[in-house]
Amino acid sequence: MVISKDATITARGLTKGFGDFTAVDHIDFDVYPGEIFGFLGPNGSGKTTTIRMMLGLLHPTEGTVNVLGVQVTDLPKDIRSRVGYMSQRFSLYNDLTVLQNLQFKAKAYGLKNREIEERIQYALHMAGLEGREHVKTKDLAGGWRQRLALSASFIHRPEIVFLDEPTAGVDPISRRAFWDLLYSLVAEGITIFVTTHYMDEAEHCHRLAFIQRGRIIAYGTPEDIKAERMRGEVLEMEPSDPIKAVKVLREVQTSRQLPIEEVELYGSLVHVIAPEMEKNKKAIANELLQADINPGQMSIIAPSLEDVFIASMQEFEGTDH
Amino acid sequence: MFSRIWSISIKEFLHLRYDWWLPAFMLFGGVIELLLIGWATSRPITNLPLMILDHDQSASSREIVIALENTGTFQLKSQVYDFQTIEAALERGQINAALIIPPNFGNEMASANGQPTLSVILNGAESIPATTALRTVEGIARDIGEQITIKRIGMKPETLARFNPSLRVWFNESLSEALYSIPAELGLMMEFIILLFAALTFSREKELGTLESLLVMPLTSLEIIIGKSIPVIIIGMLAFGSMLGMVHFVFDVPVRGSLGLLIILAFVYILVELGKGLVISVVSRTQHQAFLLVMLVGMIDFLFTGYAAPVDGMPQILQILANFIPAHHWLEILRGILLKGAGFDVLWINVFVLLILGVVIGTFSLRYVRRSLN
Amino acid sequence: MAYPDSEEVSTDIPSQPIIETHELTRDYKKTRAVDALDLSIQSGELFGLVGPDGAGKTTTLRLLAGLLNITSGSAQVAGYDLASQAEAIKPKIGYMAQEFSLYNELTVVENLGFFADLYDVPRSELSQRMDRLLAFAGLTEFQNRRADKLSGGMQKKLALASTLIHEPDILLLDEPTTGVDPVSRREFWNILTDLHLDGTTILVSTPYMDEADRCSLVGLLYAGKLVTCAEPKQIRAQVEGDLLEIKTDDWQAAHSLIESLPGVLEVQTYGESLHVLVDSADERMPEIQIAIEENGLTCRHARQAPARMEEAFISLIHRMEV
Amino acid sequence: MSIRHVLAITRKEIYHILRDKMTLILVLFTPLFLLLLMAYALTVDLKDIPIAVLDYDRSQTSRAFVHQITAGQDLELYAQVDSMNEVEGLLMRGEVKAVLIIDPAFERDLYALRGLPLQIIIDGTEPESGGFAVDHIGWRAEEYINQVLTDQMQSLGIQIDNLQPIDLRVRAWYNPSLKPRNDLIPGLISMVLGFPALSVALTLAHEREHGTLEQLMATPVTRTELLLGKMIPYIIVGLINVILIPVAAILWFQIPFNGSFPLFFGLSAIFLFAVISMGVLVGVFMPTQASALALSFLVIFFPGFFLTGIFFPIASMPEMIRMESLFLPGTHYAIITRGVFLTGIGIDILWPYTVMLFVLGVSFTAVAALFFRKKLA
Repeated sequence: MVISKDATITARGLTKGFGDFTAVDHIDFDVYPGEIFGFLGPNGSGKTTTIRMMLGLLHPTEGTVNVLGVQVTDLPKDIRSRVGYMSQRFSLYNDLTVLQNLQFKAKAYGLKNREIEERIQYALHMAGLEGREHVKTKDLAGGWRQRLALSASFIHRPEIVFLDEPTAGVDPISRRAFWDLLYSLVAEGITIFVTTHYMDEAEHCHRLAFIQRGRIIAYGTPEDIKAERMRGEVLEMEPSDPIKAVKVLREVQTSRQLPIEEVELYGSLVHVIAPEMEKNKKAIANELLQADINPGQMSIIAPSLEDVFIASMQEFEGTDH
Repeated sequence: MFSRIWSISIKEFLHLRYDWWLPAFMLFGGVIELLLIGWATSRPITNLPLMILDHDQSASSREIVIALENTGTFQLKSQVYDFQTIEAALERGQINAALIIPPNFGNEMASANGQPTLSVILNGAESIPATTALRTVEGIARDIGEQITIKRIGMKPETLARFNPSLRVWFNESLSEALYSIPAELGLMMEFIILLFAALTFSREKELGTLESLLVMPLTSLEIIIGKSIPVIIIGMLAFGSMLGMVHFVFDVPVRGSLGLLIILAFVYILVELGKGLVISVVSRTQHQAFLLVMLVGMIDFLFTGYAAPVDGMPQILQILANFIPAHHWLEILRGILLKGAGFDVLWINVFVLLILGVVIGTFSLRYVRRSLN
Repeated sequence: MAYPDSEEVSTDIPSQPIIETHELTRDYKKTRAVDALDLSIQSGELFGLVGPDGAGKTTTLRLLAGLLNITSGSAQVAGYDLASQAEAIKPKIGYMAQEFSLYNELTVVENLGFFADLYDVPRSELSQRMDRLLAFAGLTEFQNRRADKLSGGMQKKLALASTLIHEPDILLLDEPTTGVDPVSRREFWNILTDLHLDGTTILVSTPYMDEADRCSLVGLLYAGKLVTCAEPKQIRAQVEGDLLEIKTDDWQAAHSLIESLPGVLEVQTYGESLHVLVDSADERMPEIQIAIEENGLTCRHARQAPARMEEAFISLIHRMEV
Repeated sequence: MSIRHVLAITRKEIYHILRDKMTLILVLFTPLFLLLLMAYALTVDLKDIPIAVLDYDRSQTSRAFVHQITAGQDLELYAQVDSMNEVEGLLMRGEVKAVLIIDPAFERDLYALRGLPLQIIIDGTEPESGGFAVDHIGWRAEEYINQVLTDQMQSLGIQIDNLQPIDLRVRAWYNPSLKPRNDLIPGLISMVLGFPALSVALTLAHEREHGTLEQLMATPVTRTELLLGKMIPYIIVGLINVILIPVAAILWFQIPFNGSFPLFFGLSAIFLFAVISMGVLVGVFMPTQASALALSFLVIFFPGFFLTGIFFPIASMPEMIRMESLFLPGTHYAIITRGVFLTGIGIDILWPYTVMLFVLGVSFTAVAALFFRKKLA
């Protein structure tokens, strides 16, 4: 079993079973320094279980995973001080203030006194909470609590950080600010292993893995995955009645009048995936006109990761089981 | 290493500051509670309601009534004329005892070899006051009996007195209930406080989901355990100190032995109870379970402190079991030092057993806590 | 359940609004969470409440659900006065808290049954209504599974179903789809759209801008104040200039380059592409493509794209902060 | 007030208990388990109490006297010592509970009818064992004097059968042998049944800590319905124990049961209502489970154990505390349990205590409902 020497994380045949249910089913992947590695999948597909195994919180039933060159059965102390973790469930102390939470984390990770002050300021700035350090965490709005937990996981200058849905519930502006920051950190050589449901964020990842029911179904850079999984092209349009348009085109899809692979609503826009879009474009437009829906501006665009994600999820016998 | 441990302790203190009800209750509440209970229960049993049916109405029968009144044990109910009143009062639990003086009691007392009889009916529904009432009436009967003997056989009173063995009580001269029951109540309070705080350490974090991020930190479980234990130890010592001070000044429970030794042994005892509390907090999944276990363990230990009944009176198996209960040995030490002024030379067995129990519980709890934390 | 036709939605003269607030204010520990909010929502509206974190979305919903005392101002919900008749309002609304936690040890059916009892759903209709809801939320197969054994998406759908069991006139949902994967989110919103078309009034706060796009009316909250309140199309129209979508091989370098070009109003990153707001698309697009080539970057794709809610939200907020 | 709401909450609460093995066992069986343990631990039949003897006389009579005293199984001769510091050591280490010191002139004075020069030292820190030893030595001494002196007394023409001429006839109603266990156990039932009150206080704080309370507040359920819904499961748990405990007490420990069981069951239900509403009152005010436990520990559990007259008669308590114990449901219930178990009295006598319990329960619940705001802040 070859462990790539310079990879920060190497998983080989990693498996975790709970009774008769296999949460993670023989997955292999590598994560390299200075890389944002995305781990995407529907709820309950084994994302959090995988992260817990990499942190030594759960012992794999089969296979191995190495973090920072150490086989993870029980992460030794010195390795843990080089690892940051933000769990899906809010795990700071609600009854403590922002500052107290950060001070505790800084000290617990063994930072020296002069470093602590500097890193706390850094974390406050990163979370945008300067001036509100003395507010109790439970009084912060959902998005702010998320940003505090985020900055807290970076406070001890970790070499590798595991982020489990870091920006869930965070408003678009702060999400973007956060990813800009992740990029500057990665530039300094930090490795980031992140799970997210925001597919636009997934585009920022250097490499990705799609996991479905415990198995990796796609692995590589966003471009590779799009090229490999996406056969058709994406037609984007802004119909007068988007909801009805989706219904109409789905009926067309099921009745196989046109080789439509996927119809999905994107806010007020509709994405249709089909092969040779140039040829089928007009036919799709006519279908809508017949149902007196004006297709509006139509343009053929490169598939976004969200299109790819949804297509591959549907492909693997539907959603959520 | 130490700074990391201390950071956890500070966090635990902060939690206490925000949930200030908890430390406030446990420390101040604890001391006040002990004061209240000590004040209520560690006093001689007095003014038990008593009814007297005096058929004789003679000088000697009145003499007995006055004697009973002077003991202070009884609070005489109004004059009673028939047995039915007594019967009804007993049924309603309004009286603890009733004395019936037969009609010719006076003459029997006077005649040379008369056989004066008295009959006492006790309310067995409350055995403790009933036994006390019985003892008091027996005392009065014996005193009056002695006067008769003196008259009848012309024996000088002082020689008769010399037929009763003279009694001396060591370590608790006035046989005050306070010196006996308060140490046990103090021990109980202390144990509950420590067990509660120790049980809280991990069960709360487990339930609120913050334990996971703690385990990921570069802390060995030993560091986490010590970090979380320091506040509990401090609170335990504070509780012990304040309660000891209170009982000493309010109930003047003496400290006849060496205070320093007592404090050191209190520290050892706290560590032992802390070990038990840690195991409870890790075994239980929710705080609800942890607290029910605290109550259970606390009550079991309390039975072996000899408060409700002396351990020697218990069935054999329980007496053997008592040796495995730290609280039992702690009470022996506490009473030994406070009341007997016992030193290490006397108490070394208890200390030795306490240390062994401490080591056993300590290693078990450490290993168990560490195993279940990872 | 057949999808009703969209024409039926009545657009007749606006009757008495089902939710109306006058200078609704709520203070919370030295900060003014909701500041003199004037809101008017017609019956059957799918009203999206958006805004940066801490703008007062949760507080507004809690106020309308009668969970918080009003500091000042007034509000009418379903014809009742919020301050004095909060309890009378409750049977009319279905409220889903941000951290809506089901009872883990109860199964799906038991959770639904519990809320059905609390909302006095008549027993005769209960089983029929429950089956419809389970099918509606795609949970029929899992009805006897414990709540803590469901995946995140399914838990949210069960939570929604629990608020629908008494067929309330009004739904107050606080970030119902946070932490749910894109596929389940779409299913969730298909359910909301059907309810909306059925005439249920829905007030939902969301951090996902694509969800705001699916609302009939969107209100933008900023620091407790209602900044704008209009249909998604009108809000998107508020974005000045045209939107260009540009893909390059190094979006960070391209980002700082394009920002400095003339006629560029705003540059936002979206995935690996850049969304550039310019005064006029025809004039600026070629200029930008040339600038990219000249600076050694390759422009893989450039087109004029329809402005989406996300861009509108970001530029509106930037305007507030500048 | 809709029964359906109350039952919905009750059903949820029961699932919470049933579906978690450990909680179920702890909530359901702790009262019974504790009672069994206490019943054994409180069987006070002292025997073989170790005593030491210091015999200065060393006469034939004194040796016989010591032999007679330690003959039965009440007292056990632990050590024969010959100096006071040995005595001190034994007492200090608690190896003996009493020391008998025989005066050098023991034999001489006895036969010269000048007295029985004896001295007893007891360990004041264990008055019960000490007192037990004193009584037994006293009785043995009396028997010994009668044996030795009876014929000598005759010769002096003194008609004396014993030194205690007064014949004290003692009868203990309802508990003939005055065994403490017979009345302690019924008394302890009131303390042990206080446990469910603790759980109620915790479950309210649990809902608050886990955010499920916000969800309930948004429903039309009223405060009283929520509180009652929470109380009922634990009253049921209590009632299960109300059935199990007497069965154990009667069958296992042969505690006399002279009253009527249905009456006992009914009155116990009212008591549970009162003590559990106390738990609710605590649960309403306390923000977290830990503080809820702390307060219920101080207000319900501890007073329930010490101040309700189980171990210590209320009549002997100071006035202020006697007032306070009136507010404790345990006080009234202890009287009821003892009344029903031992005295076998009926409702005609017990009705004042029942009314008191009901009043306490209603007022506690009312205050709890009043202060349980259906608002988050």
